Amino acid sequence: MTRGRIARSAIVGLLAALPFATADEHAESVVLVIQAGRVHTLTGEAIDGGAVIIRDGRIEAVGRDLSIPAGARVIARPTAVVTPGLIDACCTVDPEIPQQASGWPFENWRPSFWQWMARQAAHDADDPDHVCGSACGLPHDAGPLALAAATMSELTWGEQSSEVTPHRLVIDSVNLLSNDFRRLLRGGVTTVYVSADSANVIGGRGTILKTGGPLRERTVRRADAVKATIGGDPSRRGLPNFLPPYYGPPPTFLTRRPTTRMGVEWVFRKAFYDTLRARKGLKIYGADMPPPQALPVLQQVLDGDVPLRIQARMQHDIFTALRLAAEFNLSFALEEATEAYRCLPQLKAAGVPVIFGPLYMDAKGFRGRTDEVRQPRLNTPRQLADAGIEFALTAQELRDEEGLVRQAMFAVQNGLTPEQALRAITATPAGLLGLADEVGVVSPGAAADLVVWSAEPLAATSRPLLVLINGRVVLEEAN
Amino acid sequence: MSAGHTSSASRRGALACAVLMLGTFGVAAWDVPAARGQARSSAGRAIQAAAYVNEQGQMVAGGLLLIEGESIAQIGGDREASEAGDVPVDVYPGAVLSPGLIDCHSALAAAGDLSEREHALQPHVNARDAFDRYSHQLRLALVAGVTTFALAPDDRNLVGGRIAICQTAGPDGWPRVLSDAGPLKLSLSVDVYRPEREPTSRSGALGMLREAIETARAGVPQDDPLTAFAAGALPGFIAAPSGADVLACLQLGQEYGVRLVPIHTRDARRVSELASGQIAGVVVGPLDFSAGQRATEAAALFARHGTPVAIAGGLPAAPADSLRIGAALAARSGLAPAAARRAITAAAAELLGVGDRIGVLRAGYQADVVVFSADPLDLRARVLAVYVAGRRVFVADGGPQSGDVP
Amino acid sequence: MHGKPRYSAFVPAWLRGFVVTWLCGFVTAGAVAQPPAVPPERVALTGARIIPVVGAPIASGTVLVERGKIAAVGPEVEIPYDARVFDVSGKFVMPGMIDVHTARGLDIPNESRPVTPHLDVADALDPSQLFFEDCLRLGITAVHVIPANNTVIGGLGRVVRPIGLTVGEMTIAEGEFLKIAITPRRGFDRMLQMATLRETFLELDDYLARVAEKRYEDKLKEEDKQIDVGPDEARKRGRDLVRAEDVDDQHRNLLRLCGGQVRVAGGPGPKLFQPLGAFVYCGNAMDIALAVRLAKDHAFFDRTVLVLGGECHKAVAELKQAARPVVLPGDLTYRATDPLTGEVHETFVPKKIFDAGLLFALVPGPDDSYAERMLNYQAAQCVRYGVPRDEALRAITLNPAKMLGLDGRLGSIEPGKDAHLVVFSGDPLDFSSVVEQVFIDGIPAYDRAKDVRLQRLLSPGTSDSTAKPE
Amino acid sequence: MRPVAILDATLLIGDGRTMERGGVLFSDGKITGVGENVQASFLARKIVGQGRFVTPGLIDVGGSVALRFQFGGNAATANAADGFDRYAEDEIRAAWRDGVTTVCIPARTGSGVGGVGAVIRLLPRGQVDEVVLKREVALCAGLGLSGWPGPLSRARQAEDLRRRFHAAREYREAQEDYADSLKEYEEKLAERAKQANSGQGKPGAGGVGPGRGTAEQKDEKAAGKNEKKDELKKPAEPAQDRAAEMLLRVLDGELRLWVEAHDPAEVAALLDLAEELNVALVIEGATGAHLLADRLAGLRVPVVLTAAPTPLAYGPGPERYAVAGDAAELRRAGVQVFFGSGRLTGGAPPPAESVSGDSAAAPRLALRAARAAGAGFDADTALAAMTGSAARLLGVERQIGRLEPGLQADLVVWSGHPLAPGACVERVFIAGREVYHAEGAWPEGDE
Repeated sequence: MTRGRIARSAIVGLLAALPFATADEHAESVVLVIQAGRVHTLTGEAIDGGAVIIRDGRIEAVGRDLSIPAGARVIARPTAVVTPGLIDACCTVDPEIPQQASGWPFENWRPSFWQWMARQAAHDADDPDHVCGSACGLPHDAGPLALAAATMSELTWGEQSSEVTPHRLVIDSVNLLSNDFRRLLRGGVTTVYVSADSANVIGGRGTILKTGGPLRERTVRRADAVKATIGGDPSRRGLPNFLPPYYGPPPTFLTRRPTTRMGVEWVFRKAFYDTLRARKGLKIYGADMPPPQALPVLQQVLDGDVPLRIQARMQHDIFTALRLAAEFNLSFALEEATEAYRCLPQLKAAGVPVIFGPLYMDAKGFRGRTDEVRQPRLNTPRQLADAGIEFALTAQELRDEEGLVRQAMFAVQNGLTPEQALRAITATPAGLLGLADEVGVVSPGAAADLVVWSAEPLAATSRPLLVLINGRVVLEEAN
Repeated sequence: MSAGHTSSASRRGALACAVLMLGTFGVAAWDVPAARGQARSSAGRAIQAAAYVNEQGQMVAGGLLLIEGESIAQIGGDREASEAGDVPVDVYPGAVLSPGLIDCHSALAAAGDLSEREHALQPHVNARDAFDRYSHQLRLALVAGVTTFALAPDDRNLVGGRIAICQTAGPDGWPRVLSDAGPLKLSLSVDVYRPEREPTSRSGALGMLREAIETARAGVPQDDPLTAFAAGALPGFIAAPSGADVLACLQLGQEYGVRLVPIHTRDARRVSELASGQIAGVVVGPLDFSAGQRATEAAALFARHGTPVAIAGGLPAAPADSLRIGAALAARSGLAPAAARRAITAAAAELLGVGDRIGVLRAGYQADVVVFSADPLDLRARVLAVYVAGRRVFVADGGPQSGDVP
Repeated sequence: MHGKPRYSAFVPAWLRGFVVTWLCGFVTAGAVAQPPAVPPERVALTGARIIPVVGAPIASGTVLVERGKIAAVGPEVEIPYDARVFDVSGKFVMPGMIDVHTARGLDIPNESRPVTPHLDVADALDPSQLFFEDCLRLGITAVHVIPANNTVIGGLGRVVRPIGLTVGEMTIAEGEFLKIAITPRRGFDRMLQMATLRETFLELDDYLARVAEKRYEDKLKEEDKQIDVGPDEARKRGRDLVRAEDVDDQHRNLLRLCGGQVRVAGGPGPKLFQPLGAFVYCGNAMDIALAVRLAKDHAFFDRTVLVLGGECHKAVAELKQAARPVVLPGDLTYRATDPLTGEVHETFVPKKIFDAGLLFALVPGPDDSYAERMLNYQAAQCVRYGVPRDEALRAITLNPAKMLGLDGRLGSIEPGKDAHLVVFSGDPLDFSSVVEQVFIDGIPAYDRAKDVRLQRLLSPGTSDSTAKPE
Repeated sequence: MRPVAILDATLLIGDGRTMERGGVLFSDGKITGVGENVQASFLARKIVGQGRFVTPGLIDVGGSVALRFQFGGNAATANAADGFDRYAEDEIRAAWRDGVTTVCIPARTGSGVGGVGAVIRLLPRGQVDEVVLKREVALCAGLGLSGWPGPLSRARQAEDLRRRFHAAREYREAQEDYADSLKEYEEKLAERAKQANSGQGKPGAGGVGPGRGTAEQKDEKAAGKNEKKDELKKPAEPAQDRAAEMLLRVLDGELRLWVEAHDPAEVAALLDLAEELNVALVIEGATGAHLLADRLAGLRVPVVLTAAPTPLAYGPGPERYAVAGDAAELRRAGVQVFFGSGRLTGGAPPPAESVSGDSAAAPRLALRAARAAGAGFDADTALAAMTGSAARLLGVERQIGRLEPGLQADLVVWSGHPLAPGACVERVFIAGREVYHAEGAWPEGDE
């Protein structure tokens, strides 16, 4: 299991984190008590009529008949339900879209052709007036230019200059000022793991962020797992390289990508193979060499110091992932895993945790345009639970009413118990991120990331009344 | 041989320390025989006006300015023209003396492109080499009061090269390079990303920058702009239009101790407080009349939290008076008038590293003076005359009442 | 009834027959078992927790259906001996939900020409579309299919039930509404949109004047008289002579929109057609006033339903003044970014509209996927943000029925109404409840246990334990 | 509504005059008194204007505040008032912050005729009728502004405009011909009716008598038909062309022709056109128009100066003609000059709002005028060009534009002279209602 390794890297990460760490002048030495109708602790039974005592941003006590410390600020919501802040273990946050620096004055004021194409594509994709599939977004047979353009600027924000970029950090591409964080907060999500996107075979390192609170305290871990993608995405997002020269733009990085699953798998294998060669002091050579900066990171992945995530949707891709991992003795967590229900015994046997989601009957967006989502199942979470596989639910790019809570509700509608569903968006993802007992539970010593709901969190009619991160109220419903 | 060497011996001595610090000056090409013949003697002259802009950017009554050679000998208060002694006096009744305006990021007089796009890291490029001293744009800028501008590599490279500080006129009457040892130019703007070279994304850009800094630090210290930058000795002007870009600058500063000055910043709302005390300054603009409130108030917000602010003019695509337009817009959006005046003079000079030579009217500084008919912030004010390095290079119709006109 | 638009306007009868037969082939291959065409004589749902929408909920009762109509509802209903009894003890029964505004079910939602009042969605409806199957799954029993928002004047909609092999069989009511868009499609000009609308109606006047003139001349010719007056007078005299068949397809629906009565040279002529209403799409708040002005100018204000975009809540005062029914946007929360601070301000639209006392209907979420189309979830969201439960339920049942003029038939469980019933496993506003059975006109149209596609989606994995990754 | 009095302020009347230490009274949306010693009733809300300047609300002649503009269609019948978003509060507030209370929105277009411009009052959430001060100001067109995404020959555009006017004239001739022939036709009809009445029994008159033989009747009918056709043919009505009618209103002098052009060559082409057609022309944008100042003055063509739009193609844009002194130069030649903010958000390139997130661009009218003043334009004339003269140009001088009893109480209180560097808008009143109040403005009198 990867748990120990993850925990180790967590400590390292925590030390290296905090980009704006200065003197901790923001720490409030305040005692806060939240009284609610019910507290889902996730460590045991739910406590009816319980209270949570928070001191210095941490949970001091939770229970039914607690004595309230003198001078404490008491928030009493007798009908409300308290859960830990929700955790999305594979969230997509608005990437920082770089801006034209100088605007008009210089001759390069003009949005590039790429941007324009991508913007058109993006507009088409979210045009609410187009309600039929064929008019949405980029059709399957969209010109290579449109696809490449989409790849270039907006639909992907991963580094495209190489297929193997584990040395790049996702946090650099995350816009910490994005309003997306507020939308996540409104859905009760307090911790997110932002994964690299699927445009590279081996992409950058994800990051763990809190969604609220002072900017300088948002980063939990700057550089976390390396993300690999097995499947069609890396090749789909590129420009097929068999085009006659007059057909496409001038040669770009996009034209030298793998164009098949074989190629994707080859690039993955080659990267780790070269790492092993380099470790032995042998020269590395041949096509698709990983960039030299990637080798130390891949080395750490091989050593288990940096966790690995693999995104794979279809059964045979999951099998490929398992096979490759076995080949290099890697442990990893599986992302997305649409067809996980077809590989339950294998996943169980390999002890691979699954970060499943989003749950859909008809996929949409970029995902819908791939050919990898033909066989979804609505009750996969239930089956994962029945098979005893550790899994978390994720909403990825979905937000607000469709966000993480909705995913859990949808899972419950299709067979998961509410308890299991709640666990899959709190305690389990916390464990997978190496933050067990830090977030995702309401227990003494944990960070006071709490959501106070108007009713049971997985009831369609409930909403967050109050969200706390590190004991600080970051969202409060105006009365 | 440089333009600076044509001045007197004493001037040369006074400049010695600046020379040491700033490295070599211009090159032989600046020595123009035709101009040399017109070089004036070092005899002093005086300018008299009703008020002047002092070092704090405030307008102060009384403006008698004595020039000796290329430098200001005296500036001040309530003195009479007669006190100037036996020197010619240019009298501008009711006028205001301001330091020469400084555009701290421009493409003025650039011969061709200002970026080499083969690779995103071009630290060895120097914008000095793109300076076209015969460009007709220089005169347009000069008559609008711009005496100094930073010729900067454009925003299309992650590390674009070295900024050269140029003047629209010199002591010999010709435009010149004041210093080719300006800050390093970097960029986080969208223009950096190109399909045919690294980086194509922000994580790639910041990653490359980190690698470059780390590589420069790991190597043997040498006379290299990137090494100096990585060591924190040389400031970097970095195109950082959005708030998130400014955050990235703060992050890099925290990680490596590099001195980054965000430029073209258009959004200060959520970062101006964080930036307080963390950066040497920020360059806002260019601003034009169609700039939104968010862009125009950025200067005021940064200034409110104690960050020095300069305003860029965006010459030559922008109108020649865009520096003053930018300052006026910032002033209307809450920047204090004194700070707004400094933003296009002293603050710009300080951020460019030439704050000890130009930018304020102080004895010993180069005599770059613009005579305005009123407060330079007031767009109704006209430029009456411009002096660069003690030499009057422009005078408007109905200029001085006495003194000689070249 | 003359003047009723026929969906077959452009399709010859023989071809129509062919198309329908052809479609049937697909439908029978579909996943949901097609219901029998004839409903059972009597159906009784017993032991149900009934949400009648009109009147108080019944904790345990029976709904009796006779020949497709609800015959009785209540805690104590005598069940005839020949009734087919469905025991739905402990389950919730509510009226079928109504999707009041959608372009799903059409192949292409809009014609590319700007003014197409002569079109009728009936010509494009494809009974075999998965969309209709999903409707059953979601408990939606009536769908108002109408062209989408991208044409200036779209065409005639139609209310259909999601069962049936032909459009005729699906039809609940023929089109009573034209689609009009005040907001131009993206990239098109707003001023031009209004100019087009104005000119369309002016052109209708011109056209009718010419028809009247022609009619008068023809009449004289028939009587073998010579023309005795100039065109203006001829138009006045011909006004009353215009017959329904004189009005061509292009103008018929426009005339019906304006009330169906000929108006030429300032005077009223005969009333030729039943009037049509309009679903007017207003994407922005500024469009409300334009829509109201247009509708009043052309006498269809009383038959107007406003289809709102997210921003329209800003014009709530105007909406209140207009007091017309409104269809809310699928995205119930409106988010606006403050241009200065960059902060997002959120408004929950239904609450605001409810507070203004307007008749409103909810439509499915903005997205195409199954999960987004649950109308009961939309209603649950309304309850989440403070709309009373009854009102939220009405917004997906009775209110849309009222807008469509079908509240005598649909929208509640009351004796005499069409038997559109949905059986939920639990409270419909609880997300975990699922639709178990659907009855449309008494026909058991859907049974979750027999939903092949859903069952497949819920089937256990087909993972082959012998397959190994290596 | 409680009357309001602003006392002891410097009044800039709006026609170039200044009144030191004057007062303005207004109630019920109208100005009731202006003068050095106006008497405020004890009921009035008094605002002490010490050191403050009061101007009429500025008029952005040629702006785009809250205009939901896409590529204009080539539709003369479109109206800019339909494109004004009364609910675009952010943009409207940005305009107030700059002292602008009224905007003339031309129905701009890339090229060709865009529609009819309107004068809009920036009332907060006002009803349509209140907001639209004047629905038809001028027929608007653009020249040389398209070219993206598909390039169009700029040379063709002026010629196209010219042809449209000529086509409109032809249309009128056709209409007049029709009217003439219709009259003739009707007269003949009347004559025939008279004849028919007088000679009831005359054979061969074509009247229908009962009891004729069928064959005979047929023959006669046929003959009669032929006869009818020969003698009395209903004239064919030409198809109605509302766009041409709109153009005719320009030719008749009812509407001005308002053209946006940013290139001296195009301005020259327009002047030729105006001379040829004898229409009242307004040129908006007018980058480089100062090169043609004398011709403009000779033809009495007013000029609305707006910034050159972002260039639509690579290469030197019209901004190469932009000089700060153009206003002054035009004025010296005797041209009437006005100031507008132009296309604030820019029409042509794909929307950039997602990138910059800054849609609250402001008109900056006062600063634009100040800059012109710096280059030699008379400051008082500049103020009038944004208030009184502008109202006269737009034909709304009876409602707004000056501080004068009887006019609408649209006024702005500035912390300093509007053209001075640090001057800020402190209060804005529209129709007597205070719609904007800057934070930290000075304490009031006896409030």
